[in-house]
Amino acid sequence: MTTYGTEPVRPAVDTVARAAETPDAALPYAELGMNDEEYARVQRILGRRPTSAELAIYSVMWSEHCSYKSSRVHLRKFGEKAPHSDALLVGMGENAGVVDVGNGWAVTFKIESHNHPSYVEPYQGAATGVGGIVRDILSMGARPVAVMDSLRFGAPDAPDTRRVLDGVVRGVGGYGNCLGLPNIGGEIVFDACYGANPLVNALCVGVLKPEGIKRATAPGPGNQVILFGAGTGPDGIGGASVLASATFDEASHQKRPSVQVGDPFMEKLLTECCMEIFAEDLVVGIQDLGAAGVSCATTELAAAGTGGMDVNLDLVPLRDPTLRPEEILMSESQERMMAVVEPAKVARFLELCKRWDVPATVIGAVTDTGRLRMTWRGETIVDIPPGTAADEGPVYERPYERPADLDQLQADGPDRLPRPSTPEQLRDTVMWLAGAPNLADKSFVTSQYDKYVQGNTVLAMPDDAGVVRIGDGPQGIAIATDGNGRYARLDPYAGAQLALSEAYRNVAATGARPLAVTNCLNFGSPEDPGVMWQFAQAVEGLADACQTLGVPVTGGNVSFYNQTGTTPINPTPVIGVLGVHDDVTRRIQISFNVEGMSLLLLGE
Amino acid sequence: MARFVVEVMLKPEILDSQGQAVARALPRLGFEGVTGVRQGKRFEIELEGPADEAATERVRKMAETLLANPVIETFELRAE
Amino acid sequence: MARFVVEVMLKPEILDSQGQAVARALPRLGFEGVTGVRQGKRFEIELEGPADEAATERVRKMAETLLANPVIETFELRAE
Amino acid sequence: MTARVGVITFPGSLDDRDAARAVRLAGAEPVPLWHAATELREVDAVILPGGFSYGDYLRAGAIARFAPLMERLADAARGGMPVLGICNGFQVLCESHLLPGALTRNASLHFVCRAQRLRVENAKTDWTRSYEEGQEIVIPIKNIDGCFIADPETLEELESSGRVVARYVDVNPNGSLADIAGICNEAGNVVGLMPHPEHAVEALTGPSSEGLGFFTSVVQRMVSA
Ligand SMILES: Nc1ncnc2c1ncn2[C@@H]1O[C@H](COP(=O)(O)OP(=O)(O)O)[C@@H](O)[C@H]1O
Repeated sequence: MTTYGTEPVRPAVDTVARAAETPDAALPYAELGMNDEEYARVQRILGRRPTSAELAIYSVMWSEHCSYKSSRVHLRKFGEKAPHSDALLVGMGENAGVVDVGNGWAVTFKIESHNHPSYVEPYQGAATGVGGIVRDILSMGARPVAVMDSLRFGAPDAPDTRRVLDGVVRGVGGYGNCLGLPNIGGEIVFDACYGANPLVNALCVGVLKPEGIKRATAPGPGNQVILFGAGTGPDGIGGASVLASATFDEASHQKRPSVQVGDPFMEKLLTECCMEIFAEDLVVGIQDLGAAGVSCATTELAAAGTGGMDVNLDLVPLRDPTLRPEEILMSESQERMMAVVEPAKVARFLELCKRWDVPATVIGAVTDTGRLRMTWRGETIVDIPPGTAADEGPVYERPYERPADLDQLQADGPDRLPRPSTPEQLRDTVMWLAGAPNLADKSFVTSQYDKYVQGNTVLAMPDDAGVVRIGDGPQGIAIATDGNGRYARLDPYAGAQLALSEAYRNVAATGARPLAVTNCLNFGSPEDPGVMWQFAQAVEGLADACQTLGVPVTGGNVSFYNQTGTTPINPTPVIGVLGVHDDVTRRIQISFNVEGMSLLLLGE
Repeated sequence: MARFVVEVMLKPEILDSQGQAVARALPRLGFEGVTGVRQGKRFEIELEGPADEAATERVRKMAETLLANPVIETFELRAE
Repeated sequence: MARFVVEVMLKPEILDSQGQAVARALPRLGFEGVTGVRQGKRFEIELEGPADEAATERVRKMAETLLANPVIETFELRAE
Repeated sequence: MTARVGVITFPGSLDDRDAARAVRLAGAEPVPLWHAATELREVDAVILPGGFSYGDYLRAGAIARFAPLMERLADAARGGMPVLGICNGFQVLCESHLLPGALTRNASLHFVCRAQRLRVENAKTDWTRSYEEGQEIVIPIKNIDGCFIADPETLEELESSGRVVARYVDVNPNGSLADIAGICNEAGNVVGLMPHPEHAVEALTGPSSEGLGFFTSVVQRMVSA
């Protein structure tokens, strides 16, 4: 059949062959957030210029968000100073760390940020933040059992705070409630420094049997690569590099970047479907699709496995048939996972997906070529060593320097403040404190979160830590998150330690034994030496304190570029501590609920 | 009195999970041949005064600031 | 291909808490003179085949059985 | 013989395992039922659990109502089988017209989760006979579409025939007409309840264990039947 001009005119596909023939063709690497040196590195790795699809992969995988290029040299301290722990089954470097809590149970937990998206579109930003961390936990082989959220907003009376707070809280609740995950705690802090940079850090905890741990790896040539969950659409394209890694300025707000939209119902189906897939031991590797979507999942799985993978991008189910391969690779559509399945088990895998109404498609296979190859419309458009994108991104030793204003700030101590001296003034001070938004009752937020679902919540708001029962009990776990940007601004080393010790105390105060630490490090631009100094100090402080307390860091997340213009937020390390209860019936509540008990004050 | 209708729909590139849920349910109820469902919102707004240019402008402003979320939605408006 | 729009509104006697919330928010945003807001749903439905009588009938059935709850809602439908 | 109480899982059901736990604690045998099945597996009673079936997209309960199993359930319910719809289950029962009225968006437009005081108004239904009429209990409520509405005739009919099963006390959390938290059909075998008794079956994890009565009620009925 001949068609005359009915086909939309589309730019030709940039194939590997074409890239070799046209070494000088210009690609928009700068717009994708890549600098000249990084681009030159890609060319050296490939021995030619990258195709546009390959550039898409490298640009997202080497973004700050995915590659940790500015933080990596510092984060190593967590490993170097990690105290020995027999309980640690999976440490840093996987989707989430796993700790053995005894009696045949293991627990995995992690906290992650979704700050910038939550400012642009608070509901969806927060919702997809919860969705993302839940899939991280799911991909470890665990059943997610609870979530927490640590939030920072601008001044309570600032005009934009209402929009952001309302949307974020609805988003956290809307997604978590629909997923059936009890929200067992978190924080809400107001401070003008977060006005245009709200922080939305979401934590998820899951429970599994140690023998059921899953990993993000694609071993075994011939094994099938299955993409399952939601279809791929134009969500957050470029988000990983534009939204999460670029300084938030007026221009990017104007651009209204395409945001990710969540579908918690699909994630619930995905969860139950995964539970049945895991129970029948149907996967050899699994990875969630978060920022950098298919690029991230394919390169990471391949790099951690036999090393090669062939993918046919035409097979990726699309919500929007006009998507280009580069867009398919960068799409951040939510509620997707990628599994590696032995050929003999594929039929059963697809059957379980069907039972749960979860679309699933075989899109490729593991190879032993050492190359990640992708085709589209019959042409090879990607041919790279996957490790170079997944693990060998640039590493920067960014310059750092103690902020010049710090001495002055530290000198401005509390002794300069007036002290209440009369009973009247004392009364006023107490009333003022009780009414301060940062101390006031937070139930207008927490009442929007389901804390009862799953029937295992032993403690939640307003207790110091959330406690959930695991298995049929009496065993359980306790988790608390804490962070104080004002302390950290004055002294990031001590501030990180204070955050850790607060979370540690909160967990211990319920009667639990603290076991492991996760953290979300929210900072300004790493290109600002003052911010970089704050970051280095905070990491050092946290690593030292973990060593002293004997609890390892099992995972976490770094969020940079939280700043407006050149003004960064207060450095805000948010620390989560996990503890274990041998018998949750012996948990301690914050309320004085038995008459006649003595009240003791410990410490100085 | 002026009466306006504002119709708010998700931008076409934004995932419409509600519309999709309806689309998936229809064949199960015996309705075949449905190729797409999008779900949006509809507002009926009554204003004092005539349905003139100025009123239309005011409703447009309301739609922009409150009724629609310009990040993910578009709207259309008309006097009834 | 046939394209239909189904508009579902709460019956007038049913409390429309979403519409009321909008009505209450508008004066706070500086929009005075709004005397009423009702919020409903709008569906855009695409069907295979022509937009004939039979298609209209099918969409009407969809609206009656699924898209609207006759206990609290009414609907209108039209081909586009 | 222990009573067999079915718990239906729809896509998006959340409190199905909790309902099963409550059934077990009440001394009965929970039987999982799959929405797409066509058999009720010889159960003596059925619970439609809470959650967000089909994401509560369109309207809460609107899509779940058409599940294959619902047809069987409707027949069984009309035949006198005890059926309890909790939260989303209540919404499904209203959408199926097994119970009158509808559940709409909370007046506050917010999701609300709280320990809620209720008064049991009718202690004669299959699901409330373990309680005394007028007894007050505290059990969790957690929903965003929990505002019960009905036209004036239906409301009058519910009130005059004693079909309001439970009412909110102290606070009306969602704006429900006449503080209605739960209703039943004429025969008293089909009950819909917005709050969650299955989350108040152990003092350790709930605000009380006062929800257990709903589950012991149906067991009692089986024994006495
Ligand atoms: N602040 C941190 N502390 C400890 N580990 C971290 C930190 N930030 C990142 N990590 C670890 O680095 C790895 C990569 O993180 P991330 O990119 O967030 O995972 P994912 O690929 O799931 O998005 C993870 O194992 C994570 O736990």
